[in-house]
Amino acid sequence: MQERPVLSDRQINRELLDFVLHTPIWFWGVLMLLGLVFGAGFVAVVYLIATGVGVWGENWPVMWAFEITNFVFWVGISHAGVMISAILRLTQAEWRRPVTRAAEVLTVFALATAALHPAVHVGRFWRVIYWVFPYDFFRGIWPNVRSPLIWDPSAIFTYLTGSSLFIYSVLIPDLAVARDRSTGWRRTFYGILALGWRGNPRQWRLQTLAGILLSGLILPVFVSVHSIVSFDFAMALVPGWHSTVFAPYFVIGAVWSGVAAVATLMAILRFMFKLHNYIRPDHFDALGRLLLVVGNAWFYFFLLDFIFGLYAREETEVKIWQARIFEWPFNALFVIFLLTAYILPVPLLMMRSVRRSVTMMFLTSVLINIGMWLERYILIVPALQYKQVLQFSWSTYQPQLPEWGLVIGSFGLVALGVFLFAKIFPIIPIYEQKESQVFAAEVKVGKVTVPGVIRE
Amino acid sequence: MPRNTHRAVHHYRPHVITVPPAQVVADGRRLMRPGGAYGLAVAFFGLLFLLGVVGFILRLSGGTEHRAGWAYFAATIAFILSTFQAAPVVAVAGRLAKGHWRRPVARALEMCSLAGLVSVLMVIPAALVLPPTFGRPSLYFDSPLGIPLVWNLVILGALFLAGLGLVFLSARPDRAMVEASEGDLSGAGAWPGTTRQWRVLEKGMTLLSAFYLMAYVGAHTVFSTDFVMSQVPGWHSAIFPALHGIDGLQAGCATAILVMALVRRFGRLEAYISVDPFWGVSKLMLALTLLWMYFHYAEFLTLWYGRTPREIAVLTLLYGGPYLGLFIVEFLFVWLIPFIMLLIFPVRRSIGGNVVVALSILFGLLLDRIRLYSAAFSVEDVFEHMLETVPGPYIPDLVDIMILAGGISGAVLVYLLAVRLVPLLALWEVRQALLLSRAIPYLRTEATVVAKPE
Amino acid sequence: MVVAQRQSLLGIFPTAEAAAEALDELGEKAGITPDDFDVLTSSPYPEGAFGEKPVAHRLYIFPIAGALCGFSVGLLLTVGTQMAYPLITHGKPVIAIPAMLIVMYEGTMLGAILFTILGILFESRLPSFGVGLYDPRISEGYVGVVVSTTSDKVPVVERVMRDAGAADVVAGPPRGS
Amino acid sequence: MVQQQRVRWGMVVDLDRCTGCQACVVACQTENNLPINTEDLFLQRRAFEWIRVERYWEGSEYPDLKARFLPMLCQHCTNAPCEPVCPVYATHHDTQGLNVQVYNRCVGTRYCQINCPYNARMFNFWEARWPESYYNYLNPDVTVRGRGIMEKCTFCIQRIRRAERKARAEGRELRDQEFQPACAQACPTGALVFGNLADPTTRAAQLARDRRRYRVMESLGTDPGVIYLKKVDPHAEEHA
Repeated sequence: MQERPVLSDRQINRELLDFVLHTPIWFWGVLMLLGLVFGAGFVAVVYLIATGVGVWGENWPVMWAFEITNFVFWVGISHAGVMISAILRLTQAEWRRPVTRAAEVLTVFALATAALHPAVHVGRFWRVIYWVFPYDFFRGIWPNVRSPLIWDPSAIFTYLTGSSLFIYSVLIPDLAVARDRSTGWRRTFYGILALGWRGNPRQWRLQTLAGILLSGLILPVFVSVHSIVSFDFAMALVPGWHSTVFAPYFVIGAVWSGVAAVATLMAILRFMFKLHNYIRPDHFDALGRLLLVVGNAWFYFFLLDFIFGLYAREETEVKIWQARIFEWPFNALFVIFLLTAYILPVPLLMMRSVRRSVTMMFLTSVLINIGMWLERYILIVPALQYKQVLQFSWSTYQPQLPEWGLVIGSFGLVALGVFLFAKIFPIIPIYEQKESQVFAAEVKVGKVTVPGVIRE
Repeated sequence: MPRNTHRAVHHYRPHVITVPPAQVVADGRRLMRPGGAYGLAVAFFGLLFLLGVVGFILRLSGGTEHRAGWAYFAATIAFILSTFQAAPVVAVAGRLAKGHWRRPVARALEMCSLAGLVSVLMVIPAALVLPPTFGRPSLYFDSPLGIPLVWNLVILGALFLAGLGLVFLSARPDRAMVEASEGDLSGAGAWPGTTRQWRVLEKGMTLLSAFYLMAYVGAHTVFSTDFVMSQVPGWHSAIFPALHGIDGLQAGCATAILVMALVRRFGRLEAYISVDPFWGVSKLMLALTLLWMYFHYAEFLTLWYGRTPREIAVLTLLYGGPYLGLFIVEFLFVWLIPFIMLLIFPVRRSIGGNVVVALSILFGLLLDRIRLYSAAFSVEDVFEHMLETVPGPYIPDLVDIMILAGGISGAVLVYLLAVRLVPLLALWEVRQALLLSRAIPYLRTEATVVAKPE
Repeated sequence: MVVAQRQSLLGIFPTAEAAAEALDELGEKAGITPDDFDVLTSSPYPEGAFGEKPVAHRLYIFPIAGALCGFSVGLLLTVGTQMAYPLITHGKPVIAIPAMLIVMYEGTMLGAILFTILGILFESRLPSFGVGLYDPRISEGYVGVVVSTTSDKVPVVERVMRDAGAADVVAGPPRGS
Repeated sequence: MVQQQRVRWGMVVDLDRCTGCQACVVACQTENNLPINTEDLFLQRRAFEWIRVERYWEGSEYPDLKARFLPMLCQHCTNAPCEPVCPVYATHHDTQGLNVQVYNRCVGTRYCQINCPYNARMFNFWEARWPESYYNYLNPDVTVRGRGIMEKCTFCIQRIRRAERKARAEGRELRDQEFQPACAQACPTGALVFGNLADPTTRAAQLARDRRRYRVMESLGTDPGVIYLKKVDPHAEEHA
């Protein structure tokens, strides 16, 4: 927190609202590109629903593959928002200020994309929505609340409404600023959304309280969502899956890949919108230190799952781990996974120079997310292929083109969502920047003045 | 002309230590020369410790084939590991996260790790009682080097040494200050206090803190797997070591609050330790109480949902069958009471409320350790594929109680003896806090400024 | 007894110190107590920075009420539906509490979050359309001081504000108190 | 939880009589309107076999090389792991001990197939197509399933219900061996015996008490409804 530029309110308003109020030329180019990528995914999904699940590479023993890997991956990324904004708001860490809203927006769009996957991958898409919805529809039968596949939608629905309302309630002051600065239809649009915000001490006091209280409420929901996603696997009797550590293992894996995704997003935002005054190397340094702690915690839980998977030396468990490590194609993927998820990033993050350079942090975080995608794939598919004691049937699984389309399309959808949100609303919280100017204070220690912060 | 003197009165301000530096050193010297109740306490716990040694000799004479007799011996080690050696993790976490509230209490909590001496000594006979690990699931996969005694000694020894390092590395400047203030300048030569030395001290403390955290996690993993999970056939739940560690951390927070309250009360350190450390540790305790429920529920639900005979047998042994009553009482004390009390905001920000919650958690943890280790040690044949018959509950006899009381009082004794060697207050950290945080007037209200040098 | 007409004035001050000074002056000269002035800022200030009344609110009731409602909905959705149409699966008891705890927990948390959001909007008196005295410059870093006094004191208040360095003073329409 | 019910449909498979001729497989496919298993479907590992004969080889080379056949079908387990995970109750346990598969409610999440340790469930990836002339061979009692639905052996529930209706119409109890599922009916050596295991007088219940009985993957605790009788092998060395 050393070099802290002193910015006037007017400069903060101008810089943070400039992309919202004026549309640069390259905006349409990027929109077209993201639309194209998302379109590929959309076509793949329409083709799937029209012809049936046969177009995918799934076969008899391997009933889940790419779509559930992608589902777990995006639910994992979506936990970045809560991890960063909730925990850092509760501990009042200074470096959370530019990071919180971007992380929460990533949460909402990653979660919405993830929620599409279980709906899309079912055999009869046109029935799944109102079959799973908790309403009788005069069928006389309610959904089976004992099934992990009902826990999933309930948890994701709670988490989606919770975090989107959280974003909106913290966005109101910035909407008031946008209302004051814009003209014409934009002014009425932001005016309605700002609900007549005036900024008196009562409203500000409740904003800070809202931040802390909602973080306290969203944190347990975040932990429950990903542990329920892990219960989809932990509840099944499939030997490679039925292990009790899956709940915390998936949650810490989600945090590991989620915080890395936030680092990637911060680097992209800094590059795209020239936010050098707001996203500074100190923020990447602090994010790197947090990543270091989370990375080691994740590796501990991975070792727990690995050692205690083989602990009982049951025939099928040993066979599955043998397949994961030694048999093609999983042995190559396992090596890449170990390299990209732990062996490369963690030593890199230990070096201060890497943590402070934005490009290195961008590359390390992309590396981590490649590793975490592979980790879920290696967790799901081999366990399904070799799950029989008497080997009734086993077969390898090759992903088909529509599955690749789905995966790439999901990246397009999330990027499109975050990009459009950044166009309509300020992506860096304006009042948090002003608050950091107000709350900044110096403490004279001998001759040097050490920057400090007022603690409420 | 009456100015508009309406001050915001009742708003909470973080506490700022306003004791002059000279008085800090005087208090440090007073803490190293305790009188009065100190002698009484040392005598009492010393007596109890001797009673424990007698109990140990009686148990040893009874031989080691009857494994169930040693359940309470292992439960005592687990209790010390989960309370005394977990309390420093709270201070260490505060140091790594650069929390401001930890400065006055860091030393008092890190000294709890010295109780590791007792657990290292006690683990030797306990590990010899364990059945051989060859031919049954264990952390060593039938490897010849896999002797529980060796690995437990290594990891518990590492934990104890890390604690020792933490305490005595940061004690050098304090002892130099105290001795300098008493005119005996010989010690001061070893610590001139150059800026380079301070930076090396800070770096060393951070590295030792990280090492202590990892050693703590490793100790819980190895100890709980060898002494509990590998003795129950058919139980291979991968979450159990982490569960054992999280129970320990929750109890560590409870011990931290108890130690802080006692040190504040008997050391008369009200000027240094205000409500802030209690509030900080209380928030951590609430989070860990929720995590306690989360880990236990994850294990229970996965085993309950699977419904294979192997899993149902394990569930009846641990939760349902012989120890159902004990589990209900334990659940009440270790989760229900703390959870409800900690939800109330005034309780979290008070000293009395937190002490009550801490006592309830410690009592609950004692029952938890007794339940786990009695269940694990009372399984006759550990070499079966799965638990055919669920053994009955193990009723402790007088010798067990003596061992339990003796072990715990031994740990307290080590803490009390260390009080004479090292001041309970980390003098240099408190002096650092004096420099870094100050109360300044902000427009019409006061505000506490906390400097962040790093 | 003629009803004293009350009127509110908005003073725009370039810096927070100037606003605090102005409020002190108003306290002495015009006898303005903390009950009848309000401060409009562009970012939160430490509580009591302008000597205003500490904010009294009952936000903590909303999550508790929400949690209770959510829990009961969750209970109905799980135990209620199974008791209505009992179907045996996996040899488990029809009302399998451990499995149903999750949906009840999610309902509780959803209720708590929704009620908290309602509480925040309600307590900060939002959707207050018809924005009162306001000036777009407040979001530029200026500090607005809204004072409501009886009509006869308006010139005194206006003079005090201008002396204390107000960039602009705007008087609102007179209204019956 | 399952109280002592009067009827528990089950099957006894005598491996000593089974020659692996797959007659049961063909009979089942015609009775229950299964789509035709083309070679392409087999290569995709998406074949439809509600009952399949798994073949194992024992011994090393020709003189003492023996083939072992194990007809594998849905075991209708009492603690069926596939039932609790279905989100829409498409599969649940009825009072007659049958694991019921409701095609209308199934949405095709395929979790039940993953959770079935016996791999006895088939998911129809493609729309079922038959040549034009074949349509009048389909069995009217059984629904033709569309794509995206999980299906499995139902112990020919249409025959059970038809026999029950006839018995009720004639006002008498259901007699043993009054009807048989398609596979039991087609088995040339009579290896498959179907009946009410809860009623000790039925032939299936008597066979189920035979000394050679065992159940596949008993350790999983699913309590299956299909009991296998071991193959009698005079010169197989009795390994412990």
